[in-house]
Amino acid sequence: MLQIHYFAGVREAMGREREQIGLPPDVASVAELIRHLRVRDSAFARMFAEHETLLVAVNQTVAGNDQAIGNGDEIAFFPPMSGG
Amino acid sequence: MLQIHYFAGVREAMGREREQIGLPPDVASVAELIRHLRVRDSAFARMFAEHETLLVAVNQTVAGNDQAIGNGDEIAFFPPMSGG
Amino acid sequence: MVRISVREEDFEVGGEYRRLCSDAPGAGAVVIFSGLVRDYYDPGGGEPVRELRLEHYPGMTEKSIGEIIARAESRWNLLAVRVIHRVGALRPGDQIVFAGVAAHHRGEAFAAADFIMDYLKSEAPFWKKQLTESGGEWIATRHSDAESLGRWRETAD
Amino acid sequence: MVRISVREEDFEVGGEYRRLCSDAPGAGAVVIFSGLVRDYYDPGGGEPVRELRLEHYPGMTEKSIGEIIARAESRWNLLAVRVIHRVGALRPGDQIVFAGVAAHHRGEAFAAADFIMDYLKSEAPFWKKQLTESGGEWIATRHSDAESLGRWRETAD
Repeated sequence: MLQIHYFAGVREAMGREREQIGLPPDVASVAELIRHLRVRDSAFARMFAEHETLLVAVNQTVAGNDQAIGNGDEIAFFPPMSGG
Repeated sequence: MLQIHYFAGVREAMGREREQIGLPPDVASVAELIRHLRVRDSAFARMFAEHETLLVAVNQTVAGNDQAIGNGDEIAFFPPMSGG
Repeated sequence: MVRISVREEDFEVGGEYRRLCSDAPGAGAVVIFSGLVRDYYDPGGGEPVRELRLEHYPGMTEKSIGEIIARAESRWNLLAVRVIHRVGALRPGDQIVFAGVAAHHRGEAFAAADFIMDYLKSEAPFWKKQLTESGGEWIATRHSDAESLGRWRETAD
Repeated sequence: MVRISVREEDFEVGGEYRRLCSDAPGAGAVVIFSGLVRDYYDPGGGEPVRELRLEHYPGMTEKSIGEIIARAESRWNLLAVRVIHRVGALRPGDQIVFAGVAAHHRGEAFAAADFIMDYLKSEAPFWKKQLTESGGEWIATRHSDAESLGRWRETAD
């Protein structure tokens, strides 16, 4: 299982805040999860095309494309932060 | 006339807060006033020897040795500031 | 002593200052930053802001603020730190973020408060959406914020 | 709006903050520095301070603080500035100096408050004498204060 969260403009583009998916057999890294979601889901593909800078967090820490992911992880997609 | 003020350690070494003196005929600059006071007054000479960094203000602005002074000016002697 | 809050509720600067002082006996310097919602933001085309909506990533938010403060504590000798970041719906003039640092000396307190605010703006998962007459728009990180971060990297992290 | 006070009376950070905000409608950032009397000072040989006596040069004090603030205003776009410096007899933990700056943006407010404090310590005519068990001693400018000033000179005055 993967918990996937979407925030801010990414949440709006996806039309949802979060979802749970079974860990796909061909997914062991952030890059592979992104590839999987772009193929599976036209909303994700469109959102990905629109967001020049898409950030990813794995278990609440910002991660690069090579970051390994596994069963039970919490993944989040969001645009650059703009706090303060 | 010159109004002369002393502050902090300089005030303590002089034993007074302020004094008024007639403008001496040989005094037209800060350096000349210091020379005059060192000769006139052993307290000033001792204070001057003890204070490696003595600051001078003419009319409430810190001034160098060359600064011209004249009748009616307010002169102050003090050590480096230590506010805040 | 480090205290972090992420909440809808407003803060009171005087009370937060007094708590920083009592958390840090012997402190010689307290620096406080308070951020207020502005009338307009960069991408809005000069249109006045009616409302600002602050979204965050619960859980990660507190964690990332804690990490930023820990990094500041490893660079400077700090006696107490307080960060409050509001979320939800805010209006121009409302208080949005508070960062307070108590330290022995002035230089440490200024540098740490400045550092914490710089990283808070770019590493803590908050997003601002401004609502104007003509709609809503997400506010991007300002170019000057990215530049500001560069100051700390030059001096080694 | 610039407000300067040199006085024996204490200050209340919360009230001063609220006044800065009302002096500066549209501000996005307020930075406040509050200085407190420490337990010991550099030349005191580690002996605890019983009392700090603040002497100043009435007339020149307000003038020099005004000049420091004017210099800050020529470098940064500031909306409101407040400086309070206490004089007379103070004890460890007492508030001694307040500097507050309101500006549109964070960077301006931090830089200006830091700048004002640096110059206040070295150009405004205040002198501190610490009284300890073994007597009284005038506190000299710290070496780090002189170094701190160098930061502003490098970037042209």
